Amino acid sequence: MIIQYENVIIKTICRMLIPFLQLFAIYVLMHGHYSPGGGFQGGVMMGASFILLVIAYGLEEARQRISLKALTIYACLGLFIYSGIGAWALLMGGNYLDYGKLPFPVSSVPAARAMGILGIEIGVFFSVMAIMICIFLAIASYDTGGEND
Amino acid sequence: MEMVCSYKPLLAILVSLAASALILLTGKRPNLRESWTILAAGAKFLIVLSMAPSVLNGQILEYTMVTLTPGISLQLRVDALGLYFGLLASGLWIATSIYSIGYMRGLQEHAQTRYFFCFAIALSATIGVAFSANLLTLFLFYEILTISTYPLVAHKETPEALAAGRKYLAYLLTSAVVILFSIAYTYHLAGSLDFVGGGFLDGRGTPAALSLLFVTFILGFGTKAAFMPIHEWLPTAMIAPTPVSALLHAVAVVKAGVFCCLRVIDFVFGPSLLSDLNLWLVLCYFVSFTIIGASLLALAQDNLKRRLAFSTISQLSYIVLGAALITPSALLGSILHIAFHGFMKITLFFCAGAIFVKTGKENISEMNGIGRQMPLTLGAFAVGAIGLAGIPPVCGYLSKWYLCLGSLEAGEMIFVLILLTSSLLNVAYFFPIVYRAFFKKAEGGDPARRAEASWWMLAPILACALMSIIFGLNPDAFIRFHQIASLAVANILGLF
Amino acid sequence: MIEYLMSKYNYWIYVVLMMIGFYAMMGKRNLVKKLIGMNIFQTAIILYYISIGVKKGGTLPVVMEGATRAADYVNPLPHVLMLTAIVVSVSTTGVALAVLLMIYRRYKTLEEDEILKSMR
Amino acid sequence: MNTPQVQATILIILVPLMFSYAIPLLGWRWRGSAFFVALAAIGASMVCSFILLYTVLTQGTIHYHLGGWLPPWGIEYVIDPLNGFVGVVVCVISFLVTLSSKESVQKELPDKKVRFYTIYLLLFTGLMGIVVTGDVFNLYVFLEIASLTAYALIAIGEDGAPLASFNYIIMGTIGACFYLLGVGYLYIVTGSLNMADLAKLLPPLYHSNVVLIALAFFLIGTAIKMGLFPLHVWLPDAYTYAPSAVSAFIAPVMAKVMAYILIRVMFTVFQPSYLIEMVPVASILSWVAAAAILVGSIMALAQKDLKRMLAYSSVSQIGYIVLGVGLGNKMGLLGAYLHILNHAFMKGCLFAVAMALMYRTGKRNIFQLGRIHRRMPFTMAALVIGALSMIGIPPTAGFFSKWYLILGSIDARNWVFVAVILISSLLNALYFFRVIENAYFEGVHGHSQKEAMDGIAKVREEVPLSMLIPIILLAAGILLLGLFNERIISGILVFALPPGF
Repeated sequence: MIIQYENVIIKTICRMLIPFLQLFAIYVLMHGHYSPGGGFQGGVMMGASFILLVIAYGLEEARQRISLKALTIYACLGLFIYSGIGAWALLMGGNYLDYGKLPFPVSSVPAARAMGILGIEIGVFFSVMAIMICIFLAIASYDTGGEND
Repeated sequence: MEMVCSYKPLLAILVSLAASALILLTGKRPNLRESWTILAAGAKFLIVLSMAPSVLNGQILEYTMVTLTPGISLQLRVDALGLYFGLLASGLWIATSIYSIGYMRGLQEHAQTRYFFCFAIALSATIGVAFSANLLTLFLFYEILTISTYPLVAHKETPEALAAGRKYLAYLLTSAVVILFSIAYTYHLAGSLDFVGGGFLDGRGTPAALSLLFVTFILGFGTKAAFMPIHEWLPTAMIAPTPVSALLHAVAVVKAGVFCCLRVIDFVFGPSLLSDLNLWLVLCYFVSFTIIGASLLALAQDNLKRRLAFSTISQLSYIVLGAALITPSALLGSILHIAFHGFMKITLFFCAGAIFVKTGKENISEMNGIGRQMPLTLGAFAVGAIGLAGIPPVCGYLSKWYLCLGSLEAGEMIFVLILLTSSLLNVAYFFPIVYRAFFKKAEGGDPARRAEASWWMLAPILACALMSIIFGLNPDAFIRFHQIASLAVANILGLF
Repeated sequence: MIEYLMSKYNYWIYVVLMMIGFYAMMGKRNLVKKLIGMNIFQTAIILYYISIGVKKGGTLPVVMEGATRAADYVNPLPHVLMLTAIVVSVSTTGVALAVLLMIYRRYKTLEEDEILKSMR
Repeated sequence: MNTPQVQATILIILVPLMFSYAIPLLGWRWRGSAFFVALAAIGASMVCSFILLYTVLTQGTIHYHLGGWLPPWGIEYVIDPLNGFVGVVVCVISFLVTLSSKESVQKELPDKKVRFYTIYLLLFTGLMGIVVTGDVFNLYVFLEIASLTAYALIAIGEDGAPLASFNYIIMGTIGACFYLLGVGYLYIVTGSLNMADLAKLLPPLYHSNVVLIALAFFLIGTAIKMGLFPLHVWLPDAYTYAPSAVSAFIAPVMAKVMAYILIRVMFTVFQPSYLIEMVPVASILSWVAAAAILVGSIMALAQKDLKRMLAYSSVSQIGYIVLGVGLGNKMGLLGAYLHILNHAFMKGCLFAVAMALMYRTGKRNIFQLGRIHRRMPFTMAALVIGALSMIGIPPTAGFFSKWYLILGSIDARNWVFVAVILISSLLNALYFFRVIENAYFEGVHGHSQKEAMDGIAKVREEVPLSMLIPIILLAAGILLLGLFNERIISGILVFALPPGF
């Protein structure tokens, strides 16, 4: 479905754009817990950067860079970070997701909460990124019989 | 009245359930399988019998299992009436088990394991019906009885048999639904479902509501008791193997229906409430119609088992008539008739089965001269016929005597007339068979040789016929039916 | 009357959008159009939620200099809720697209009538 | 209350959630592990659910504050006897059905096992989330998790599955959106999303039309999700075409959880007095339910496909539950609660039997069963028990829920409902005995009896033990639940009644 265009402009611009996109995605992620933004938004941007890569360079090229297997692992990893931090709070004697109880090297409970939510956002970031790319690849690779991979 | 907690009622039910499990497990080895049946039948009878002395001493045996719904337990209680029915059903099961072996093997029937399995379950359920302490327990066993009998009715698996099975279910499940409604409504009105001698519904509802309730109860249980015009399933179900017709459709199932009617009349509504509501007379007329109508229809049947079925329908209504008359003698007659009719009718059915196994004949018109071939069988048949017509010394006359006496006590001459007419009709539809069998020549020459059915079948036939005569001479013989029945009447009327 | 309608214009817009979506879901025979209708439907609800968080004169729900009262900020909660709802709607669309692909592979069409014909 | 048992509230969701992501990771290496991981997770949840129910019954309602934030600001999970009970039902049924699904999945979806169990476990997570949450919006999120995974699971079925799934997506999304709208309207008038808080804030607002609209959206939304007639159109296709293991899981569990939402919204968020006295919602619901009972049964009668028949029967059984809820009296509500449990067992058993039939014979047409009991005696015995329970023959479980519903209808003086329940059990008898007759008797026409005995292979081809044992346990459960229903009623369910009953 995705036809590879031999278009230098698009390729070049993408090559320039993608690193900045990704950097911005990480910025959005890291500021999510006290300003607009967060793991989901950052994850979508990160995912979009890869989607851009697919559009510019075609499926084959993109697949060489990121495999479905890796994406699955990223998605699961994100979920594990998320639920792991929550469960960690359980182990520390708090309720689920009670970051205040987590032993971060910070002085106050609100600061610990901020650290906790950042961890959560990172988990969400990975998952959302991976899932976005997965959905795109699965639908885009319709012609190539992508159902079974 | 003394309540005693006892495991025996539960044991009586479980013994045949256990047998049914063993039957399934040993289905591949017929001899072992059938010995379980006989063992269970014997054990069951002994267990029930062992309860008789304490019941006669005025005790009531009770066993409470789990609570089914707030205030109502799965409870077994052996009072005189329950014991009476339990004795009858378990006693005749012994005869039927032996007979079944002869019959099923004689015909090389298929699926015998299923047959014996369902039979054992049906008997458990029958005893459960007999020993139920409240309406919900009763209904539980009643439904198990219905369902476990279905495979027996459809046993032959021919299209007709399957149709008969469907009809059976259609009638009985519909009636079950009506009963369920009645029970739920009773619970709503009274908050209790426990049987109490003399009834517990008095003053629990408006007369209109109670009358409606009575009608739904009688319609519901009356389907199993095959009242006309809701009797049609019974003649159709005669397609089942003969032992099934004999025990279940002459004794256990239909009598369970009648027994339930008795429970409702005497232990839920109670005689005084019924006479207050004037329902008894309505019921009397209703069942009288069945008595006469079924007898007339029986005249028209050529198939022997169908004729017997219609006779059963008519005789069952005797019992309910007696209960509805609510005088002491009538009640006694009605309860006695449960057992006596059982013995006589099972003899007749056994004979019909023996004739079928030996000669393959089912229709009366083909039975010319068959008495010379099978004199013992047909002799037993004659005994049963005499009994049902109410001629001494076979036991039928006794119960009929009490019923007539009861009608006179109630001041309703018309029911005496009905009973007598029905006796005449009995003569009219049974004696021609006996006449044909013994005095008419068979077509195509006389098979001079005697050819009785195997002893597996003959022994139960003769035993049942003999018992009918003995009970006619001494109703208290062996298992003291008369005494238990009198006690049951006393329970109901509160004559202590 | 006009004033009444205008004062609640956010509700009217969402209702109209929702009905457009509803019509597409129920009335259209093409499965993709149905899917688009579904998206419109969901978006209408998101719009509705966002609009109920608005306050006249309120500003971004991020602590700012000079805005000290609660009335100075719009209600952030509906927005947060809708963030979740958007995720849900994206995933629903994803699943629906995947299912549509399966349908297309199997029947080579996305017209409901033709699919039903070929199933028979 | 801050005892360790309370943490079971979160573990009941957390364990299946984490394990569902462990499945694909482990699945890369060991494909066979997927099933065991899923089973272990559901087993762990089941243990948690038992702990929770016990704790609730002994120590009272559990309030669990996620992240330590107090309600109404934070999300609160609340376990009271009602959802403690529903949680146990869902967990037990899921565990048994999952156990039985092993071979069937192996056969029907051999190359999708890993993904199947991932999604399967997520579905379970969603359902458990719905059960434990005490926050209306959080409930929406879990509702969508459960629905999305269910769409996906249904879509991987046989021929008509994708289209059935797509229709389900459309209908389900409408349902979920309506639910969301209901939440929105309540939020407008109260500013709260916590159920207990809403229950406190709403009564002074009962005269408001906004509240009424919100209730209407809630009811229609959940009615679509649970397949209440006339909004059931997605249900038969979805249950029929889904892989056998999926329909065996979704049919008994999912509709029950959706019915739980209905009960939760009606009796916790709103108050019985509002529903019964101020607006006639309860009685409207019960009339719709009565129609559902009859229409479901009649439609079931017309089906040849076993699974489709069971699906329509589900439509009618959901009607029973809603009828009990709508009656709005003690007996009716007890009947509805009990039917949630009983129907879960019955449908679980019957769909598991359908799965076993598919596994052995590949056939679902009830007229082609032909004496299947010789090949699969135990499975067919379970079918009979399940069928008898559906008909309502004592002492099976189905009888007792019917009994309470009838008592409830009589208490409400509504004879039409009594008649509907009774007629429906007759209709049930009609279509279930058709199956039983075909499974036990058919196929000997034209043979002599002797021939019939020898001719039909008496080979016993029971399904594998991993499938058979759960089926037998479910069937035994039906009988035991029937006999011991009063223990459940007086031990658990009377505490689950809303205040004032």
